[in-house]
Amino acid sequence: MTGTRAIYSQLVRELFERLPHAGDLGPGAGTAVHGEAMALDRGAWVRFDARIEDGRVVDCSFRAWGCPHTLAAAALIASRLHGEGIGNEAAFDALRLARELGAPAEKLGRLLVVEDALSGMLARAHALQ
Amino acid sequence: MTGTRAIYSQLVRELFERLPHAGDLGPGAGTAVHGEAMALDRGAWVRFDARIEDGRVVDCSFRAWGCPHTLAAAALIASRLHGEGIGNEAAFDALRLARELGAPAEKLGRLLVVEDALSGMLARAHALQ
Amino acid sequence: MTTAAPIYLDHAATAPLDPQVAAAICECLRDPGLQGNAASVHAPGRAAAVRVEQARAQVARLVGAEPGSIVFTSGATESVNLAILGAARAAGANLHHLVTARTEHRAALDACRQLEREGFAVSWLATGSDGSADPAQVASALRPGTALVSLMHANNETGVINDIAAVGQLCLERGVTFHVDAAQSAGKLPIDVQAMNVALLSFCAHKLGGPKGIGALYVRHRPRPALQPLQFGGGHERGLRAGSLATHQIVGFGVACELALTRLADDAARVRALRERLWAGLQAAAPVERNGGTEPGLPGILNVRFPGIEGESLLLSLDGRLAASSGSACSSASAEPSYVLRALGLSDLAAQASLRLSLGRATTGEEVDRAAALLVASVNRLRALLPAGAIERIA
Amino acid sequence: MTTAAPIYLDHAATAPLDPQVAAAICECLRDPGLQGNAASVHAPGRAAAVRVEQARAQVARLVGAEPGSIVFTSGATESVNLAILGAARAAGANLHHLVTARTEHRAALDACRQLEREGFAVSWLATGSDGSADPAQVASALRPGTALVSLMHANNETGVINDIAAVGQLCLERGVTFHVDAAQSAGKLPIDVQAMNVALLSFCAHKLGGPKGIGALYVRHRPRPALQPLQFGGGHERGLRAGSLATHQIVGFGVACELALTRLADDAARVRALRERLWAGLQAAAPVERNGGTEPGLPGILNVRFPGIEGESLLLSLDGRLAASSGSACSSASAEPSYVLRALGLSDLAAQASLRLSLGRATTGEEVDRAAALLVASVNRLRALLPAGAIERIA
Ligand SMILES: Cc1ncc(COP(=O)(O)O)c(C=O)c1O
Ligand SMILES: Cc1ncc(COP(=O)(O)O)c(C=O)c1O
Repeated sequence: MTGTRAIYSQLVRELFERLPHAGDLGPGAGTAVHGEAMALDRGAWVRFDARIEDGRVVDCSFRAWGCPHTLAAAALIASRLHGEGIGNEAAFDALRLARELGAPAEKLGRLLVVEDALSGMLARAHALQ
Repeated sequence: MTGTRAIYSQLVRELFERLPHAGDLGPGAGTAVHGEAMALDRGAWVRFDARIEDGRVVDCSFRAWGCPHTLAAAALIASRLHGEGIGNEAAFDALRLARELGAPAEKLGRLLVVEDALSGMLARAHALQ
Repeated sequence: MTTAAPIYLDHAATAPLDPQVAAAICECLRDPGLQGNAASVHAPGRAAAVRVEQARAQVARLVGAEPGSIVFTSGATESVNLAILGAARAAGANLHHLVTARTEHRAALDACRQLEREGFAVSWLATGSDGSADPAQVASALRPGTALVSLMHANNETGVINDIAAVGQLCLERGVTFHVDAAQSAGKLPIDVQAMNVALLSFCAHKLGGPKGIGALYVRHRPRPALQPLQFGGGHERGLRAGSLATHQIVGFGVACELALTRLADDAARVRALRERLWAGLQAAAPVERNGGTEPGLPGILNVRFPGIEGESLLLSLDGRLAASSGSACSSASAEPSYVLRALGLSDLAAQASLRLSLGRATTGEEVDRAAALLVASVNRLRALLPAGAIERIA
Repeated sequence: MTTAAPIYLDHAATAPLDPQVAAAICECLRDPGLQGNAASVHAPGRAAAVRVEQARAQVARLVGAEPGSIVFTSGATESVNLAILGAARAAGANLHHLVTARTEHRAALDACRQLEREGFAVSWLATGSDGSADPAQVASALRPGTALVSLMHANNETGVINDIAAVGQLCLERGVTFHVDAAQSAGKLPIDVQAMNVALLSFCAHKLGGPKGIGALYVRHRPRPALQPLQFGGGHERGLRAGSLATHQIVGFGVACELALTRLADDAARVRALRERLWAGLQAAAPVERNGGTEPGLPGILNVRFPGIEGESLLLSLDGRLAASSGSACSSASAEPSYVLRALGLSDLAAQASLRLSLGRATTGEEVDRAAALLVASVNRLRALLPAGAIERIA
């Protein structure tokens, strides 16, 4: 087992410390959508929940099991989506996440799980339009 | 090269420090005899000189090239012979010297050179009787 | 930001230097009379050699050996390699078989793998679900061509103890050389190489309060196992280990062994009690499981499993406040799930949900209580954000 | 009885620890934040790793290397063995030949002899009467199957320097791995592994004011020579050298290298001048000869021969007052005449009449004058009791 020698970037450390938007959606208006992806063998399990109203993400939250990069990536996405218009969301693919978080290459597999959960939720959100 | 790890006995250190009877015989009465043995390959070269009067060793000295055990053995013998009656000399063979001086086994070859030089001198002394 | 020093519960990776040992090393480093090479015949060399030999006697006493049977090395890794590679390579032409267990330290595993590349056959024993190697299994693995049996005394991840005396008896009867990796147990458990019929025993200073970078291999006198050295170059250490001796390191090792022997029983009782207090405190983070059984085991090791928790995230949660290991620090270059926990029957996920907490002489009750509180809080925080069903799936 | 500390002129066996290095080591040993294992991910582990990497950069700079090409070992003996055994054993199936010289240190000689036992062929070059290996001879010893050329930079007994850059160029052209034993020269002579085209370079801390028990092997990045490790067990040091890193030892090594590099030119000039002052003082014991020529050579080594003198008796005469070596301290288990001096053409007797006086940074002019006076008195005393003709026969 043992941890990796990866030094976590400042951004990962900050996000991990606070983990904004972790847990469940608060009560509120709009239509709830979610997306979930799980790859236990790769070491990640992520679920996003959002509430959509008038084509905007009015609330967003995540739940996750995984390493600090996985949790930080999920928190980063949930924070960015909040208040965003559907169709305007930035492209949160695994490579971009890895770059932004300064994650080492061996974490890509897990960040793909984050990407998958997000794609699933966004697909449902788009379907609402 | 390098020295040996032998720890010198107290007796060897004392004899080596003073080297009693080293050098030449003083002026005096009696008949001069000597004995010399050299084995450069074994690391020793020893010469004893003595003056014999009325069957006694009235003076004795040595010259030597060799390790501390060799020099100490020669000095020990010269001291003991001094004043001794010919025929009464203790048996100074190499094994006895090694025991008395606490010399390690690998020094026996050199102590044999000391023994040889002594025997040579004593043979001449006996011949005088 | 946490500014207080973290609670150190990683003594199995390396123990902090005992202050008495630090004092002895620094005195030695600064003594103008001890700067010589212990191999030199002059006064400063002999003074260094005297200190080396005093320390050799202290080190030997810890394991019930004669001073002349101790060979100084750079650590347990070197000792283990010298024993395993050395004994195998020096063994007769028709002795091409070794017996070891799958839960050994990487030093032993990798040395045995190297021997496989050199043409040796290795019997890799599976341990029982309690984590220990069964002497009966060792017995049935022995062949006429067996050169060596190598087993650890206590496991570095779980603290599980092997029955060394039983295997020693067996090897004695069968005339097989027996090597024991005692890196974790030396100074923690009583060791008597004679009574245990051990031919070769490896240990090091830094696990028992001594300095890093110095270890020892006990090499029995009679019968003396043949060993091919790992490094050559002059007659140091009975021809088994060339290289100038590090006087200060050896002096520190000696003092550490002497302290460890004096305090062994007291330390063991104290540390064991603290470990149980920690375990009790962790119940507030239930579900929590103990890996590697309870007793007997090394007094200082508690390996626990928190279902639903990912190890790396737990470690980062604790970062700067609690220093522990999600495995053996010696293999932390890799992030693979522990093969030791896997051998106990744990899944990859369960292994990754595990944490090794290792206590030592310096550990206090107050630290243990704070550590438990920290762990409970971190586990609860991480569990609060799990997707539904994760605790059940990841255990 | 002499009570004053002896004059230490045995720096080539081991140099006294520089006080700044001692301070750095002791600070490190006592820092609660640096007690972790540098392989651990937690804060105390990372703090140790940071210090290790700082030191690696200091050590690398001394020889003009990148930090990532330095592998820490337990000393020069291990580095030399890792280079020679490691490169030969990892070489291709049809690379079974090595080139080295007869005047190498025992570490290199014995490693090469071990390889002969393993089936390698070794070309043992004779050195010229000046004691150095001739690059042209190296060139003609190379074969299509040559796996390695191993030569020392400066000889530990005579201080004679080999033309490393010339041999490096040769090995580059012929695509042969080149190892240099720089245990005596590191910190004393400028070294640039890149400019010298060296693939592997061994050195250690204790010859240059650092602690005993720590050394380094420079392993070139491109092309990277293949090496089989001596000890296995986890991924430390780029997989080349398993075992927990000794933080305090490495920190001390780093400081020592930094000091040595800063002071290299000044130290060399000062020490060289002191050595010539010593040589001038010894003329009062004429006949006295200098072994190994004059220049160029290591600044600190003066190997002298006193015809008619037996080495062991000379050493005991000086005992407690002057610490010097009648040869390499590293091989003092044996009392055989130096093979290095024999290779210079000296007889056994002449070799036994020789003494290595080695000076270092801590040596003072007053010490040198006292040492000369002591030596002259001792030589004269021993000569006074020689049998007639001995001075002529033993020279
Ligand atoms: C059981 C065991 N053997 C060997 C070692 C290797 O010790 P070192 O890294 O000090 O050489 C360790 C250290 O983790 C260990 O726990
Ligand atoms: C040229 C040379 N190589 C290698 C060594 C071995 O160094 P250590 O004993 O510190 O391992 C020495 C030490 O005497 C040396 O002088």
